[in-house]
Amino acid sequence: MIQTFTRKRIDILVDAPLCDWLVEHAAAAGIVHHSVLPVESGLGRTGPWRDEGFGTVAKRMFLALTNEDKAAALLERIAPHIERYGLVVALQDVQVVRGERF
Amino acid sequence: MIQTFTRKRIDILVDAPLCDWLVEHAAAAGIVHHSVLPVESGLGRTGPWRDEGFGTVAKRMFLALTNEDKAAALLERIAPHIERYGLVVALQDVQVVRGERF
Amino acid sequence: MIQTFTRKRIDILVDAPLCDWLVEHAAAAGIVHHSVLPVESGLGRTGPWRDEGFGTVAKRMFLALTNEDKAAALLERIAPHIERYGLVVALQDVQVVRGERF
Amino acid sequence: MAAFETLLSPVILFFVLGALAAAARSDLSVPEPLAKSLSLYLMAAIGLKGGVQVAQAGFSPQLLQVSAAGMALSFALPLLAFALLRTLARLDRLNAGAVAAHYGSVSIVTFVTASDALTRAGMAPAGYMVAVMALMETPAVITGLLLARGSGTLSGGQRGKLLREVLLNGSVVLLLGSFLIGLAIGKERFDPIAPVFVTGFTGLLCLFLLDMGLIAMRRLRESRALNWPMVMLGIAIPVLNGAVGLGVAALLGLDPGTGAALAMLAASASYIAVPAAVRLALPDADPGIYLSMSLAVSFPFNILVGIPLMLQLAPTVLG
Amino acid sequence: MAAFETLLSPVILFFVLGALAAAARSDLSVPEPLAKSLSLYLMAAIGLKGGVQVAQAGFSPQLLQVSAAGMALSFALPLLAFALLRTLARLDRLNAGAVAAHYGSVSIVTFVTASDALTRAGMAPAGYMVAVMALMETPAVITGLLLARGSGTLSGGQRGKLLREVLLNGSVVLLLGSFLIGLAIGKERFDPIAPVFVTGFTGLLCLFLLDMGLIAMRRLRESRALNWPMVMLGIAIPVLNGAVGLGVAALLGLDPGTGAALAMLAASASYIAVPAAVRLALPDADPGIYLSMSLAVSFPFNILVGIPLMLQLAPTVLG
Amino acid sequence: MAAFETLLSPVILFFVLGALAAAARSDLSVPEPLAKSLSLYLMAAIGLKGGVQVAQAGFSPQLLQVSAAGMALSFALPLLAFALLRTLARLDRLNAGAVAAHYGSVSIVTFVTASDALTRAGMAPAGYMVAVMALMETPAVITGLLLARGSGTLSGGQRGKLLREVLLNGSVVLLLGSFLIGLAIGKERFDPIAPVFVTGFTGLLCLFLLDMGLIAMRRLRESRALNWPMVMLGIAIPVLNGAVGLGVAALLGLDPGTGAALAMLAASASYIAVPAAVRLALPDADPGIYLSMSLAVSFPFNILVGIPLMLQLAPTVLG
Ligand SMILES: Nc1ncnc2c1ncn2[C@@H]1O[C@H](COP(=O)(O)O)[C@@H](O)[C@H]1O
Ligand SMILES: Nc1ncnc2c1ncn2[C@@H]1O[C@H](COP(=O)(O)O)[C@@H](O)[C@H]1O
Ligand SMILES: Nc1ncnc2c1ncn2[C@@H]1O[C@H](COP(=O)(O)O)[C@@H](O)[C@H]1O
Ligand code: NA
Ligand code: NA
Ligand code: NA
Repeated sequence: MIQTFTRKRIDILVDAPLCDWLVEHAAAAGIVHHSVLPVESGLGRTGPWRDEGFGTVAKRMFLALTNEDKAAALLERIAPHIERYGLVVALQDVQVVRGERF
Repeated sequence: MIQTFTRKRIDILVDAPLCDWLVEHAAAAGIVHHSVLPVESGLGRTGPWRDEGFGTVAKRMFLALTNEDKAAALLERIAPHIERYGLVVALQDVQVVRGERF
Repeated sequence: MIQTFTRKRIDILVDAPLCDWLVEHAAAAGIVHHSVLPVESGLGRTGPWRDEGFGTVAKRMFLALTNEDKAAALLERIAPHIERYGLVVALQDVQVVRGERF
Repeated sequence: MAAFETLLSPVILFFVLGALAAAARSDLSVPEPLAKSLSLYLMAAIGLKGGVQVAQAGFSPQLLQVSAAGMALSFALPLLAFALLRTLARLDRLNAGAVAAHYGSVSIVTFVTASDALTRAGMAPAGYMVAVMALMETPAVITGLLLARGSGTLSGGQRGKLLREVLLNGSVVLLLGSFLIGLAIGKERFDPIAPVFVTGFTGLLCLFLLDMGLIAMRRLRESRALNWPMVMLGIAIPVLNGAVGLGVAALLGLDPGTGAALAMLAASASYIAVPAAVRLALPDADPGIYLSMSLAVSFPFNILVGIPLMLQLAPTVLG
Repeated sequence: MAAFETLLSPVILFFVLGALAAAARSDLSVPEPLAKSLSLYLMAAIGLKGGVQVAQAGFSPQLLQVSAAGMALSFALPLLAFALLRTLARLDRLNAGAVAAHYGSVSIVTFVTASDALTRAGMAPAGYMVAVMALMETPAVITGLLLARGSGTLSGGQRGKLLREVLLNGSVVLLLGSFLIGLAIGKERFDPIAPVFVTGFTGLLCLFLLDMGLIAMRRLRESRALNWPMVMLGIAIPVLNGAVGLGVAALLGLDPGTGAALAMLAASASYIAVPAAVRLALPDADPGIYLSMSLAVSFPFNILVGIPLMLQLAPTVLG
Repeated sequence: MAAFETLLSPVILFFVLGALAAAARSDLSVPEPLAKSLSLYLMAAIGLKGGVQVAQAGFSPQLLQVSAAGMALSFALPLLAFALLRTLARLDRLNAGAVAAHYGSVSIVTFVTASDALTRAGMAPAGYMVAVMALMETPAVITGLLLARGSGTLSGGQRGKLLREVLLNGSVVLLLGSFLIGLAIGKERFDPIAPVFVTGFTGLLCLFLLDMGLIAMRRLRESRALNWPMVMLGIAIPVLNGAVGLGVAALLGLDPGTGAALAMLAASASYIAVPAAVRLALPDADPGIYLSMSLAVSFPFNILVGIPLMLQLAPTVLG
């Protein structure tokens, strides 16, 4: 079987207007590559929301595959803001091909 | 490094008209917070589908981070319906920050 | 608790025009069922992109739950193309219900 | 010939173009938000036009008669469909009830296309038919459900939810709401918005039917649920329902245009509002069956054969 | 009566329809890309029309006066709102500043609806008011931020980013850009595009306000952040700001239409551009508060009460 | 002066507005579904108009001649581009072939903008040019592929898939389909849909070009693949191809409007249909190169310089 490497998958749910802010922090933590997925609706402590164009702050799912150190660095950087910015952060082990890329 | 907690990530692919039904079951299992992502197309035993506005039952991805007990409770609740409602359920371990939230 | 089975979750970020190509390879590896999620934007070695309708090659997230053998078979098949086609591949363990389906 | 005339209208030709493109596996496609936007637009437009027409023509007792007849048809027609589906297509109770709900309800696009064709043929239906259509959308769901599950199987909570889904369904609200707005504003205040809702109507309908052609044909090609008896019934039920509708129109003494519109409502099958309601209320029924029958068989049949036929029949039967 | 007239316009009735549908929990909804597309369209249309009007009427020194007054209002009005929010609603500094920014800025849809009503009442505002609106969009954000955080707390990089966000905000660019295009092309070259940007305007505005009714009412229903003092201030601040705006208009000797437009700009609160800027600049402030107040309280109040009132007052005060 | 006239048209000014907004890093953006919807609309509209014009003017033998010439150009022009890209930009075989395919094919928006400008200058191109454009879209892909990979390297399955992609490409199907519909319905049946497809055309084109300005400039700013030789060739190839096109038009004795349209088709480079086909057929080629050259360099050049130039040249060369 083809060789795989264990890396980290980091999913962060973030308000769309704060997405650039997160991307900058990720880059500062060494995570330059990422993808952003749309999110349609949700329910949290601040109530329900739905991406209707206006009247809500829409959300995005930031997704990056990276190595353990960089993931930890990103977490460290955003930790003070998680609560107040309403971030939802999930970290997982993941197998990738071409481990040197991440 | 910042402290993380092991929790469950539960992804459920569900028909859009049944999404509210799922949300209610999740809430009944103690999972009040969730996000819903759009899905564009897919292929299953019932053939291919594509979200074209009409003529198919569109699908959504329900996503919740929660603890093991609540995840088990939700699975227990929806188990009898998985087959007939065409649900696709995936459960994973995940590291979260601020474990008390989940 | 309801019985679950360990399977593989495979996420592949792929250029939209190559999505059919990937689906065919997946089918050839025995993975006939899958879902495709939209992706909005991203940043990689080839620079930033954004799904604006024109002027970029949009991307999709191919997602399949399957067993270890089929996942390995798919990886084997696409391995020679990962670099040049700009694929991003992530493999994870996942718990599913009704293991015989995957 | 009026029938051939209809087929040469740009609206129909765009439907055919979409169907051919899908049949040839072209990658032509209409963005989903455009399709949804066009359908909102069409509903607002026909609601407004109907309301303005009633505001001009004044209320007629016929409005109430036809509304009652329409709702009765919507309640009753699923029974006929159910019987045929059970016996001829050998569908189980559940799926037969689910399909029957679709045939009792109506297809807004079929109505709009029929109205367009009738108007061009000099038989414009009465303005209030829009309200009748809105009233016919949902009673069939109730009958279909009772047929599928037997009465009394719904919990109170489910019943409430279903009733809300049925009464406050987006298309019912938009159709009736726009109708009432048209009624309230009348012709003069309608004029400033008429360029969008009247002048642009047929052109935008072309784009919508292009999409419907694509979607209907893709559904037909990809459907794994259809078999020949279902395809046959997908043609037979609209013919029967249309005949019943025409009979009711004759009994009510409707003019050819209004009667033909009522008959086409009876003949048409829902493929937008009802599938969503049925997926929720009867999640165990197979969407592959009801969607394919109504969208991939009956809808094209009504557009390409039903409407031209009705244009021929109505003046004779109701003239 | 002009006020009642306004409420019977289709534009307002579609807003009411949307609000009622959402209140009844109908599943009616407008696809998000349609809502965004309509808002782009409205901005391009009013920008162009304003520019063409100024090209026809010629520059007047008033344009500069009113622009300066508009910007001064945008800078100053948050101070009033801030004081009221701190004292009466007992909001903390941060949230009071965030909310105040919204009330100093403007709502494009309120302006458009007011212009439409004023024009129909024979009091069309001057074309340059579009440019004034664009200029009023963002100064309030600066004041609101300074109120929320005190001066000197922004790093250089943040300040640059905020300034870019504020000056190059999409709606400012599109409004001013379309205004300049209208100015450059003049009436004659505008004619070929007038069917889209003028003839279609009111009809498309109906669809947009249908959506705004849905969104505003859903926000109101789902809001967990609102309390009574906030709701009261969501009405009081527009009234006060509108009065200040009317006073300034009187001081400048504006005609009733132009003055009413300036006053409605003062009365209106942003719920599109400013929330995005504030979420970025003050991420610790609660979006639930500022979105609910401006969108779910002040916006409907302005549409349903503010504009009809202004139609009555303006001719008296400025006549 | 006709050239300056062109630049002052609202269509071009909206393109410039978009480009400036993107250059200044404004967050202005057009929702992706609107962009796709507008492009469908433009294709249906020009197809219909072309077909109706041919239905009125009758078939001319010229139609066949120009179609043959157009397809020959599409097949042949990639050879010229390939040679230049290999020698001057030192691109490898693969990428040179990929880029060459784009320059042999056509840009629908460039054609539409050129037709609009030609029509306003009193030199409306023949209606059949829409069909010619559709025929020119895809032959270049075949040449480009053969250049990139050498013949015989395609498996049978790949060849079939490519041919389908090329012949049944959505834009080809919609353009030719609408053309045939226009031909079939003729002027009279076109009238009811003309408000959408003719009256609204230029206004909607403005919105589309606003988006194209944004996208082209963002691509230019963010491109990491472009270097100076590529930028130069992005200007030189359109100039050369346009000259070849003009020569062919002169040989065929075309009128200035039709000839200028053919030349602009030759000069234009695809950035919608061909990139998708090439990504599939030549996945190893770098999309950064071909997208940036055609969209960020040649497209703006053709819009801002090529079309005004052609308006000057065509009457002289073909007059
Ligand atoms: N446990 C969770 N799982 C998935 N999504 C969540 C979870 N908690 C919050 N979210 C998402 O984050 C958004 C904001 O959460 P909150 O800040 O708690 O209002 C919610 O609306 C959801 O979309
Ligand atoms: N193994 C799988 N992995 C990912 N998605 C799946 C899988 N199986 C089914 N799906 C999704 O679920 C939908 C319905 O599946 P089915 O009920 O089998 O037709 C499919 O169209 C896919 O979108
Ligand atoms: N490490 C990563 N994590 C998440 N997405 C990635 C990663 N690397 C690349 N991508 C995505 O893949 C796209 C193409 O990557 P590349 O081929 O490196 O330009 C990027 O624009 C991202 O959307
Ligand atoms: Na029916
Ligand atoms: Na204000
Ligand atoms: Na070309």
